[in-house]
Amino acid sequence: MAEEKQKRVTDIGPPHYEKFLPPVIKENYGKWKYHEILKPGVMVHVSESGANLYTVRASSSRLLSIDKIRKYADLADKYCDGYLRFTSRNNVEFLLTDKSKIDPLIQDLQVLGHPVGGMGNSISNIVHTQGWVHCHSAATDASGIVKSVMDELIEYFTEMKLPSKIRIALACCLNMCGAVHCSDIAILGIHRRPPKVDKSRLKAMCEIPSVVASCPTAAIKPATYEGNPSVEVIEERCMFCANCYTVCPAMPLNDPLNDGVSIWVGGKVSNARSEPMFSKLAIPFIPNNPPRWPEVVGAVKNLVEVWAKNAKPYERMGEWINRIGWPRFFEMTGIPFQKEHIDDFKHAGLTFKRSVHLTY
Amino acid sequence: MAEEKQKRVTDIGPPHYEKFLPPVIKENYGKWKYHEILKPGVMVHVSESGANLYTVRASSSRLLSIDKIRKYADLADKYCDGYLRFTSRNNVEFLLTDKSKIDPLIQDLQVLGHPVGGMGNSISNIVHTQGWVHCHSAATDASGIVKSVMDELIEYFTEMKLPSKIRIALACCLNMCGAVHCSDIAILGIHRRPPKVDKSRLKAMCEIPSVVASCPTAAIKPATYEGNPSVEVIEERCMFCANCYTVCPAMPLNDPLNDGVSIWVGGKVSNARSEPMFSKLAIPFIPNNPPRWPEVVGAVKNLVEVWAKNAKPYERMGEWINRIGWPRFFEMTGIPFQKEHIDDFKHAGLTFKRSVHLTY
Amino acid sequence: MAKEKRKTPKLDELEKGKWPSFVKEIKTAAEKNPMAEDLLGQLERSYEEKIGHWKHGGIVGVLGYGGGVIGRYSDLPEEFPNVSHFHTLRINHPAGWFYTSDVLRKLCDIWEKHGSGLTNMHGSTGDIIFLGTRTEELEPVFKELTDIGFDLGGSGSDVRTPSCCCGKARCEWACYDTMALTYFLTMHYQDELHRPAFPYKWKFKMAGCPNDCVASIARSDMSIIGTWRDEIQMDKEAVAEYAKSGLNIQRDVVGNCPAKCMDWDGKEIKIDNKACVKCMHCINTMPKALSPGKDRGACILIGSKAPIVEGALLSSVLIPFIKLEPPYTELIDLVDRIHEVWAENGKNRERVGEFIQRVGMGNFLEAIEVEPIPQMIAHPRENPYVFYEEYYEEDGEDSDGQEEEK
Amino acid sequence: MAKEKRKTPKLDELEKGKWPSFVKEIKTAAEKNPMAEDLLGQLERSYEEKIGHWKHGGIVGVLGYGGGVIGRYSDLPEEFPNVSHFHTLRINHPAGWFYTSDVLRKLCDIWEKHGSGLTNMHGSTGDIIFLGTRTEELEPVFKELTDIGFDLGGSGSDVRTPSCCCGKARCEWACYDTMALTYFLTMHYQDELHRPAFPYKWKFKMAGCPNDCVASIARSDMSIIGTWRDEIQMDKEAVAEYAKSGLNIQRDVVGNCPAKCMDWDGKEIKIDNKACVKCMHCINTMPKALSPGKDRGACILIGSKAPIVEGALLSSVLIPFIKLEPPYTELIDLVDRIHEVWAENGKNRERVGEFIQRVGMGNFLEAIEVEPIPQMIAHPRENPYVFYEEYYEEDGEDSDGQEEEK
Ligand code: SRM
Ligand code: SRM
Ligand code: SRM
Ligand code: SRM
Ligand code: SF4
Ligand code: SF4
Ligand code: SF4
Ligand code: SF4
Ligand code: SF4
Ligand code: SF4
Ligand code: SF4
Ligand code: SF4
Repeated sequence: MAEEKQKRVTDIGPPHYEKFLPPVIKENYGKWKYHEILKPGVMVHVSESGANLYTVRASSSRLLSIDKIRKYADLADKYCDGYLRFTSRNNVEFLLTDKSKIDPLIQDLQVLGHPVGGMGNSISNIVHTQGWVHCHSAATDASGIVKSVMDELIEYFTEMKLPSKIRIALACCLNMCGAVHCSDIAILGIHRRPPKVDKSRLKAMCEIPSVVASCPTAAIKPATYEGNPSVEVIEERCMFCANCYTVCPAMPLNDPLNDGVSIWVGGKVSNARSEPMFSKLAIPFIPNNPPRWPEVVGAVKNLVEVWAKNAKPYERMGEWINRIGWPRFFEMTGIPFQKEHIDDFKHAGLTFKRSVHLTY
Repeated sequence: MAEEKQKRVTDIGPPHYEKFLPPVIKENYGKWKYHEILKPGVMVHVSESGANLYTVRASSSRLLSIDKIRKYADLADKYCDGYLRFTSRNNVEFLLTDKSKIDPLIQDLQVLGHPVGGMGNSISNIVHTQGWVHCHSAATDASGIVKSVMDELIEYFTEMKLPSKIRIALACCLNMCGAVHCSDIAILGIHRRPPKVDKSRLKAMCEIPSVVASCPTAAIKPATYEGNPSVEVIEERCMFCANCYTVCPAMPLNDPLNDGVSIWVGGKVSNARSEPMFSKLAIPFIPNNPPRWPEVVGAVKNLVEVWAKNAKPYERMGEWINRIGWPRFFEMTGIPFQKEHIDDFKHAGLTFKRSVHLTY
Repeated sequence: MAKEKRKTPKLDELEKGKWPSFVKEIKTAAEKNPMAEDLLGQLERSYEEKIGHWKHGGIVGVLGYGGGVIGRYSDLPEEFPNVSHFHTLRINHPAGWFYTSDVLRKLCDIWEKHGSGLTNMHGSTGDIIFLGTRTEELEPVFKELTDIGFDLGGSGSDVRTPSCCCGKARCEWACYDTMALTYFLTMHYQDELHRPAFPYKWKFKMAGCPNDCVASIARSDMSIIGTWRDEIQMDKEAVAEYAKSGLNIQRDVVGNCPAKCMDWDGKEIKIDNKACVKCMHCINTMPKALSPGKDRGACILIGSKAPIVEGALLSSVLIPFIKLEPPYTELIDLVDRIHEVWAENGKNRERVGEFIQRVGMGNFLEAIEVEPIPQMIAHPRENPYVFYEEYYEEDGEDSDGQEEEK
Repeated sequence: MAKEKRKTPKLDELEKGKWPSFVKEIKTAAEKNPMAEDLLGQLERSYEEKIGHWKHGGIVGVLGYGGGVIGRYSDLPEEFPNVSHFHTLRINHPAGWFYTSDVLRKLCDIWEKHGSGLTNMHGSTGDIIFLGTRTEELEPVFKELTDIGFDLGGSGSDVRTPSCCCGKARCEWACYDTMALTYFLTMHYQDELHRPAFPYKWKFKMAGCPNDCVASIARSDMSIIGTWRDEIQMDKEAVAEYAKSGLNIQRDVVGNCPAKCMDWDGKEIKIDNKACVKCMHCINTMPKALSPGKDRGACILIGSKAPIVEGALLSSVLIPFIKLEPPYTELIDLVDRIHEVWAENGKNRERVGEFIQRVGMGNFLEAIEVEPIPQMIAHPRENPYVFYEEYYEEDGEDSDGQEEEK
């Protein structure tokens, strides 16, 4: 043991996943035949061997204390021999073989404050990022908005009453960690004020040529400030991408008055039916209004509900909009159409309406 | 009269069209109820008043001698009180009220060498441009290819045996007079050699700054030649657009060895069914082979016939390809797929296949 | 002309075959006209050498006009002296390309006297093209043209000769009077047509319905395409007759409706007109039974052009629906605002479509005082790069939420 | 810790409601942990002031690794000294995010000792995130992690932690073993994962079928998506049962098939498998009756990323179909060729998708020695601007038609 301690172990990679697979999965790995959603948050996978695997999916805040993780572990021990997993949308899933344990588990999860659901035609967890909890770049908080929106939409998580799945995601700045750019509804933190150059300290903190080069619109030019090399921002050219800030801390864009949230709609990732699509701008700007961002919550709820009421079965947000057209979308959701909706970036011309296929 | 001769008349515009409308049109202007194609090249328009207008559409080479125009005039006098028109695709149309005169007119047109057709589900005249007959920019001839292709495809003009209309167009250089960029099949003259700078004479003939500015890829830079200001072309950057030549005669791209023809498919203009579409590259390069460009003729014929055999009724070339997919298109037409087919211009990324919707 | 007959073995090949032969046309003209004769010779040379023999045109024209003539000179003037000058005239055609035999003969007479005797009926923009003459003939041709009521068309950075489909003259689907509007615009913009003063060319094309028989959406800076706002008109009996006559209504009509808004129960067609996108397909297939609605007008689109040099553009919706009746005041006001903004801010050789892309559609709309509406776009932006023009300052004023220009 | 309880009226609002509360999590941790306590305080301040209070991270990490730790410092270190350092560790998760209660408890124990007691399960890339600790704790955490068999994940310009859907472990549709491949790639590229040496980040994401439950097509430089080449497997009896149970097969299944290649006559489904684009929809709606074919593998796509700064990209097809079995030689060879070309020619902070757009897909394919095929494109180019690399010279050689480099 003593010598082992000396040797610094590196590059071992993660543990092999097999260590963590319950026996029913090991035995039926690659042999699943079909699945069925039994009720909200509960599904069964049936193997060629006849074996059944029950999955109970519970909501999670993603930001978890070790205390909570230990409680998950306790539940896993109690109901499923200690096996559990997390999903690609940060829910937690308990993997059972004994059907009779499903309801007691759900009961315990409810008590713990983690409602079960998010399967089938529902709203699953909101994929999100750090926000004011950990990131220097954030134009808004992440967890607070997610909590506020999901509190309001919880019925769509715990029930399956929507036309299809709907994926909501949030990113707290244009870097878009979490790839919100292909979501049915994306909530995106945006800056709207050019970087305030920390003129005197810039030279010390950053390399001027890379700061200048970082700007995609050539809005940054070298300048001198009190005899020292620094930079200047041509404000009309700034599109608030914060790329300069990523390479140089002396170019902050964060600004309480001008930061806020934009809402995007109609993206998808799956290849089911239609090809993957980017989300498109629905609401250019909503000011930050913590702690519960009521305007953002209201906007998202409105979008969900107008879609839910009007979409055909299996029709994702973007598929629905493609069928009815954007003019009808703006009309039905009551969102005002503005200059900002019209693309003026690289491919703008391709987003214009280049036919007379119109409704009146 | 003598004084009138003195006064130089300008800005009178064209004659009013009413002067040239036959009585049946004047009387039924805006009152047409429906039309029917009676046979290839012949249709009738029926008015609310019950009046009938028969149109006989004859092919034309567009490049017409006054001799031929006079012959048209004679036919118009003989069959339709002197009224005729030309179409937006350069055919000539005789406007009759007496049904019994249709066949004799067709007979006379046949003798004159102008077969009747081009209506309904047919190939109409090939819209084209000047070529070696009149333009300094031409990478190929226009009239010669059109003649050669139409000689081969004449049956599709004189009969109506295609799934839908098919529009062929030709432009002799990238300026694309005639807007071939939205045709079912486009034949496009292309240069493939960078401009050969006439170094010694450039200064005398052109403004150097505008020559440099004319290049979209910044391939042209100022240079000196034997002490005189001139320009130099960075050949790897040249995409053979000839914009420099348009602004400066000392930058010719014409080159017998490297000029030739490319073939494009699947564009359309009408809003019928699908929205208008651009044509897409089918065959990057075929060398010029006058007088009859057999390779071009063969390629066009192959495209027409593969489409004709496989498209559903009313399916234009581009609609057919959209249904079967480009991989099948290349397979069925036997055209080899090459690097050149893949876009690398401004919006290239949008033309890549961004889904796994694939067939095997 | 007393020369022995020129040998043109290559071109002779193009006299064969069933399609009308342009070589025969040139030969016919060449019988009487030395220009046509030398054109034949030079063209044969091009066919041998696989290269054109024309030089860049110089600036030639008629007095007081900046356009309408394309200068052209042979680069083999010694061999082909009669095409050493070979300029073309663009002559503004009558809207819809209707003629009488009489007026055609008059045009021919002029060209017999003053030019090569060769023409294009018509050029791609729509003009009558008189193909090939000498500089000194330009004024006489012009004089004789105006004598018979014709005038030159556009070239250079001006309003180009507007053109249109035959519209109400011969088509049941025309939703507005294309020929009347074409004539009106041509006359209204005579000055702009003859005296180039724009950053680049400006083309108007008028189509009576979404079939767009004049390809306006692909090749005009302003495309005016007829359409309607109310319900497709239907003659139920005629529908039944089409069905009887063997038209597969389900597969070929209903099945091709892009809006999927048609229904056929074997007896009747039902159309959900709110959803119909006015594509024309069903009407095209059943002209006796269906026709555009009664509330007709046009959609105005902007900005198409050929690819040089930023890539081709299709026109895009600017005004989804407008009634088009004389005196066309609303349209003219709109065009004038656009011309003003573009003329003032466009770069040299920048078409209006490119200009819009450069300055941004939103800014363009603001400048021409047109409200942005979702009908103008295929979809809203996908990228988050919005150029907000204003932000809040941190003093008292702004915390009240007042916006200020920075 | 002996301080009186901090007041957080704003955050307290977020303890209400039915959705799990992250504030409760922070408060729970704060009860025992001063870092979490100060995080709460600083976050409350952010909620009051509507602005974050973190400074740009410096470069911190563990010995010999270039990634895996995100440095973070408070800009209010005097007020919140316990978050003056608040670095996160990215810990490479086990493929598929499966755990035992046992191993989770071990992870918690480590984080209790050395960090804030707060985590993300998981980060957007897939890592276990240990949220907030001091620089001096990094090595001890790392040591204890490796003791229990864990290692750090990626950050910076390296291979990022690969992630995947649960695949064959729990899904009947997995067309290849996503978890096995993820583990293999993670282990194979350990060096590239821990020591940034690329122009920018490189992400792998593995999805077992076209449903893409790990959003790989939207956010990975290489997206590996399972698919099949042969016929959809069908259980006819199960189809009949779905019909009986009330599923509207015509409207909801057949009517939504993007390839329009299904036919339902009220009794049987027929699929034209040559035309099927493998979208999964019909299978998704009838999992008991339909499933992917037997000839399974994956499609390899390249180049997606978030919008900074040239606009977002979706991955595009590179290899339409590949069999994916150990030792994955063909795949690794391909990846290595791409890495080589990109590492050598990519600009700083240029993702591979942007690199491809800059140099041109055609040139990229040539460099990585992959044949261009039409499956890679949605459609061929629309613009005529082809960069031909060769032309003929006029000497004897070339008139024979021999191509020469210029
Ligand atoms: C004569 C005609 C072709 C024909 O045979 O029909 C023609 C001929 C020329 N066009 Fe054109 N264009 C002609 C219709 C067009 C069209 C079609 C249309 O107007 O509907 C287009 C595409 C639509 C558009 O405007 O985008 C067209 C797009 C161009 C361009 C590219 C402009 C652009 O912005 O992309 C150029 C280059 C330029 O302007 O420098 C050009 C330039 C030229 C020039 C002047 C050559 C030059 O580089 O200076 C050609 C003179 C040829 C000659 O010697 O006679 N021509 N040109 C057409 C005019 C006849 C008429 O007035 O009726
Ligand atoms: C005469 C002409 C207009 C003119 O003022 O000169 C014309 C006349 C008619 N067009 Fe057209 N079109 C004419 C050029 C066009 C063009 C423009 C072009 O080809 O450059 C188009 C757009 C082509 C495209 O999409 O690329 C055009 C797209 C149509 C369509 C839509 C076809 C489609 O399914 O996409 C129809 C509807 C139909 O044919 O059923 C149509 C229908 C018609 C009708 C039936 C309209 C009517 O009721 O009179 C006319 C006879 C059709 C025929 O020829 O079969 N016309 N038509 C043009 C004849 C050109 C020629 O000589 O062939
Ligand atoms: C922690 C995490 C967000 C989260 O809460 O889950 C994250 C956090 C950051 N990301 Fe990210 N990214 C995270 C997943 C992503 C993803 C999603 C993914 O990997 O699937 C994306 C979009 C996909 C992509 O790569 O394009 C993403 C796209 C970015 C970008 C834009 C990169 C681009 O090429 O467009 C940046 C900016 C940069 O790299 O300079 C960025 C930069 C950052 C930085 C390092 C901020 C910066 O500017 O230096 C953030 C540190 C926050 C912090 O204080 O902890 N992050 N980032 C995710 C990593 C956790 C993990 O390892 O599991
Ligand atoms: C557990 C999880 C994979 C994992 O390894 O973690 C998963 C599991 C399943 N997915 Fe998924 N998907 C999971 C994320 C995704 C994602 C990724 C995402 O949301 O970020 C997508 C792409 C979403 C998009 O297009 O934007 C996704 C698109 C689908 C689809 C296609 C839905 C559609 O119609 O577009 C199906 C098919 C279906 O549901 O019928 C599907 C189906 C399924 C099935 C039925 C597959 C199976 O047979 O087991 C699983 C249960 C579905 C359910 O929850 O209703 N899964 N699925 C992920 C659960 C996330 C969560 O907690 O909610
Ligand atoms: S989206 Fe922006 S603010 Fe949010 S975690 Fe990522 S980089 Fe930070
Ligand atoms: S935020 Fe973006 S656009 Fe603005 S100055 Fe910085 S890099 Fe340039
Ligand atoms: S396409 Fe080119 S070569 Fe042909 S007429 Fe137009 S400008 Fe001249
Ligand atoms: S042909 Fe075009 S790309 Fe080539 S040098 Fe001239 S302007 Fe530049
Ligand atoms: S565009 Fe419409 S109105 Fe004009 S001729 Fe064509 S079909 Fe008739
Ligand atoms: S006009 Fe077109 S969209 Fe409208 S009903 Fe007819 S086919 Fe459908
Ligand atoms: S991507 Fe396909 S294989 Fe993987 S979990 Fe989702 S449905 Fe199953
Ligand atoms: S997988 Fe998709 S494309 Fe194939 S048959 Fe099923 S629904 Fe149609």
